[in-house]
Amino acid sequence: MSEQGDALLTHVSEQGDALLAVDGLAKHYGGVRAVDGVSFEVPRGSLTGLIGPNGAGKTTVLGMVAGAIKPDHGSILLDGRSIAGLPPYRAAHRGVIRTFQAASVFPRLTVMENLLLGVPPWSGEGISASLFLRRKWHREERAQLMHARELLDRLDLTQHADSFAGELSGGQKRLVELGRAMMTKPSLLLLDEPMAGVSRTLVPVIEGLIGELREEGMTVLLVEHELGVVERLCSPVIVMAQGRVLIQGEMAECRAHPEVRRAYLVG
Amino acid sequence: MSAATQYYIATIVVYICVNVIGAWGLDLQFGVTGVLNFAFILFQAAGAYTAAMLSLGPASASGGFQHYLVGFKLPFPLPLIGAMLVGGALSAVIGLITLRRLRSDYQAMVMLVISVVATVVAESVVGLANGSAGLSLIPNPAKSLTGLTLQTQNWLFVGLCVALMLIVGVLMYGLVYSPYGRVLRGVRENEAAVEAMGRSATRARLQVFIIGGALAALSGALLAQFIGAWAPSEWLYPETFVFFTAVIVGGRGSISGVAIGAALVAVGIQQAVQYMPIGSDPTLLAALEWIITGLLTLIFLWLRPQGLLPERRRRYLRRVKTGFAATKLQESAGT
Amino acid sequence: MSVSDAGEAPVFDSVSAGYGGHEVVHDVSLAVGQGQIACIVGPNGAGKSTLLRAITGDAQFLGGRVWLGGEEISRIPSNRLIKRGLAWVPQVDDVFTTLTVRENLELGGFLLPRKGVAARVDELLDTFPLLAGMTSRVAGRLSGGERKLLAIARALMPAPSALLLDEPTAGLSPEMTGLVLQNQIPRLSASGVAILLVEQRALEAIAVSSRVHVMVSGVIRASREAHEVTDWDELARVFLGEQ
Amino acid sequence: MAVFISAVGFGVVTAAILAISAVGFTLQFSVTNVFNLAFGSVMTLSGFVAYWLNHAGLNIWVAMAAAAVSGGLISLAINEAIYTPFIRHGLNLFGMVIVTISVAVIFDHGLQAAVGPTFFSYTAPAGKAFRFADFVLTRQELIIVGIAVLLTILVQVALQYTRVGKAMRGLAINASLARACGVPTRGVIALAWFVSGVLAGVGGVALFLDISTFTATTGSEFLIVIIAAAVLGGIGSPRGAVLGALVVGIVTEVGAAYWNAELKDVLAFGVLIAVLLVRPQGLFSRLATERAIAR
Repeated sequence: MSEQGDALLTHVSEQGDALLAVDGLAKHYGGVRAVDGVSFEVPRGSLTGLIGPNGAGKTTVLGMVAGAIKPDHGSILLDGRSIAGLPPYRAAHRGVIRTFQAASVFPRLTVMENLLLGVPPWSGEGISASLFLRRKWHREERAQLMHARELLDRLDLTQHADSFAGELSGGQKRLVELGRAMMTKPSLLLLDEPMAGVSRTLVPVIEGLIGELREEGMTVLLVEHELGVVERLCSPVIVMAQGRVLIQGEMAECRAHPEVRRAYLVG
Repeated sequence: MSAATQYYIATIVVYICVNVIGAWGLDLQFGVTGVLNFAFILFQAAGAYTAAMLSLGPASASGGFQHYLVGFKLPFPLPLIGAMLVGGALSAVIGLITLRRLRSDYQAMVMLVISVVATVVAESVVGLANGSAGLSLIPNPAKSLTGLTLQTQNWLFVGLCVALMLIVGVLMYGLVYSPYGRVLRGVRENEAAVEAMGRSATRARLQVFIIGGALAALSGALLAQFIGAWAPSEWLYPETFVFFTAVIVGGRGSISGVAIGAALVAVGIQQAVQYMPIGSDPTLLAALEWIITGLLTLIFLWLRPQGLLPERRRRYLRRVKTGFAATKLQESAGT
Repeated sequence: MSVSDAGEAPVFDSVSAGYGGHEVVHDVSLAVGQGQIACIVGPNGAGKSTLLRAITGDAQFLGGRVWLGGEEISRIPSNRLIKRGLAWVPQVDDVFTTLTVRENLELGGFLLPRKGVAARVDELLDTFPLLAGMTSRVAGRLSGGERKLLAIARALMPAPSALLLDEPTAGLSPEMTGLVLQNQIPRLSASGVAILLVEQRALEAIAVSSRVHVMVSGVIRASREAHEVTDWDELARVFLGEQ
Repeated sequence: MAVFISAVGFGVVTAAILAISAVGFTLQFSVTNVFNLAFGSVMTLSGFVAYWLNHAGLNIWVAMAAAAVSGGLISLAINEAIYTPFIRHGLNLFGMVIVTISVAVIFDHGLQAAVGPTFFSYTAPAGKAFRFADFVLTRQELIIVGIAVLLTILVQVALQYTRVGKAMRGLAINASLARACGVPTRGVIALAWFVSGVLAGVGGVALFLDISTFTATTGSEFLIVIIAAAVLGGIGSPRGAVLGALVVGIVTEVGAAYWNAELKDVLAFGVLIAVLLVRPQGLFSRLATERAIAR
């Protein structure tokens, strides 16, 4: 790790409570500065909100943290270790798990299988292990199945366990996606507009679920445009506009802040 | 049974085994993982040539009537094993180039081109594998056993093919019905999500590319040993299409379905055409086989894209329901 | 609100719209007067763009009717809308990137009589002098603001009676936003085009509009004359999700 | 030097034939997004139409014109009867590739069943030989080059300057915006299929004249080289297809002159694969970078 990285590491450990520390993150597309020097921290065990008007660069930030987008500049430290530029699957190995803006399930896999793909890669996934250690992975899978079953009960999806995920409604797909992410027991969960495309009856269900995750101590970074939801769930809240961070604080503070009001009304 | 009938039946069984093994290789790539390999037949050819060169002995010993590279006279399982290794290695090279560097739409085109290039190279570089005349007198391992009748030797080879097909089948079940197989199907369904869940889609694609290539090579090796000859006309690029049809008709991702599809399409159509009352003009018969293959693909894609025996839905609910109670009991007893 | 009131201009009568059968916009009714600008403002994800996209066939039309010039235009194929006088500028993919500026305009005038195209292109280049100097430049190479002006000019080629603008200032610099919103759009409406403007930059949009509709969660929360909207705090509260 | 120049001369003829077909292939692909592997079959079928007319006593160039029309009609018919229904049926890009291969296989072998496996050739004298520096071209070859130049320029001019040509380019890059301009997309797509078929027809007859004997599968065998030229130029760009054809044509003939005539295709494909590894969007394409071909 570079000297700069070490310096940041000490900085972070002094603070002691930031799980994710993003510093000077930037991404340009052609001449457009989608993200233009963003720095913020996500405290361990917090449900941090990331909000801002359209085109503020929230999803791009999320993509960079998850490894789907390579940043042009800046550092991303998870627990003091750099994850910037890792491919998505390597970021996932470090415990950074994301959901997508459009619910992203495996349509021709059953709901249960969708959840099982959330289990961190285990021994049964090697070619030789899948052939020669069937007993071993069967045993492991049994335990995972129990865990998945509990989650399905919690998500009220048990009766759909053997349905193809592609057959479900938009909101149920969202629940499957969330359940899959929960199966991984992530150290940092990135949620990108988890209420988008969800019917009005399921919105409170998902809100409740995310609230429970916070109660259980999971660290979550939530991008959401329904600010009522953000107010009820998130603390702190980071406000972005035009590729930059405007302010970080409690929702009520952010809302009262004239710059935030301006950003929302002026764009 | 007359000797001719016996030979006929043996031939059919060998052809079925060979095509089923090959179709499984393609199914692992296309049906299970969603990799479109339009150069598939190339790997079958690689296996056939390798098996031939590893058993024919040095080219110089043949009195110069055929020219080819290397040339060993290895005993029984080694030519087959060598064929699979070469098929897998060639897949690794081509896979590394195409699967990693190119967008998926170009992958298909480049594979097609590679397949054609390979045929042209094999035809024109005579020193490689005897040019367009191809290799002949490829030894059949069963026929090297002395003191047996020709028919017994034939049946021995049939037994070998059936045994190998069964072994490959068991391995296919092992791979596909496992957490590994689930990852492969995940790559087919949603690459971004599979990566977000911590699995490398490129790695999975490359792996099935190599395994599929090795299976294609095995099928080619057996075929070459059975016929005793192998030439570029056996593996023109449209032949890949026959395997695609077998997989589509049988049922993408379904192991038993694809076996049935391979038997029906790769062997069944040919046999059916033989018995049609349209004379025995070999061109007409071959043309008819192709037409039926093409029509069958269109009909299945339209009416039954999931195939004759669709991929089985993996059901867990009942297992979990019963198992759940039992485990709970154990847990509470343990603590 | 009745159909006859609006004359030539578009009228939305309890329109519902969404994607994949899932309703995002519920029961929206509004009208745009001839030669006027109506704007729909509201926070992210309120369904503003979905409403426009339902008419242009990019989202699903799930209920209600849309009228233009006394004729119903809901559910007609999108390539016939321009024949009825309705033009639109999408938020993204708003120009033909590999075509030149002139070709973009010419294609915008696809339905004009052949002889009239060149003259109409010249007219629009007069209206948008910024574009006049770059007629042979490829549209994909324009800056964001130039590109948006081209998109608007392209939509105006067949002299439509109504124009739908979907967030025309998204991604533009403040100067270009000023040029588009305060300069060009009012001039267009003065020439008699009815404009329905969807904007996130609420303040600037309201400043140029005659009527304002505030949309939240897929429904129109309030409809006012623009000059009546003075309580910015109230608006900010709506945008920032306070109840 | 003399060898080189005469090889370039052959290369130009090959490039001319390739260019006609490659422009047709790439034009249709960029407008409709169907990777049509039955293009070679359209070439062959129209080539046979010309053959029958030619042997009925018609001049080969008149027969070529007839082949052009029939190529256009066959192409249009395949799209209307098979491809469009399959797309409406919800088949994706790769499913469509399999459909087009099926169609190619059915057509080629259907034709083969009808005409047999024999070789055919037109009755058309190669004509007087003309000498340019070190390369010699027959009258026939000159006419083919002329037709190729004429047709590719015609296509280019039509795309550049006519109303429908602009609509076609607009449709290829942004279909929804083209509809917003009032472009009747169905009609323009049908036209693209027709034009592509016309070029396939002319390209097929030119090819068969050049190689002098052909069978029921010659068009499909040659298709890979056409695809190589189109992909090399950057698929979706007619101008790129012409340049790609020139590169492929000249590289193959020069390679054949100096190296091994049998291996000339290998050389062309080698160039293609090398280019794709360095520049996956092709040499000259603007379009391919702007537009995701796969969905």
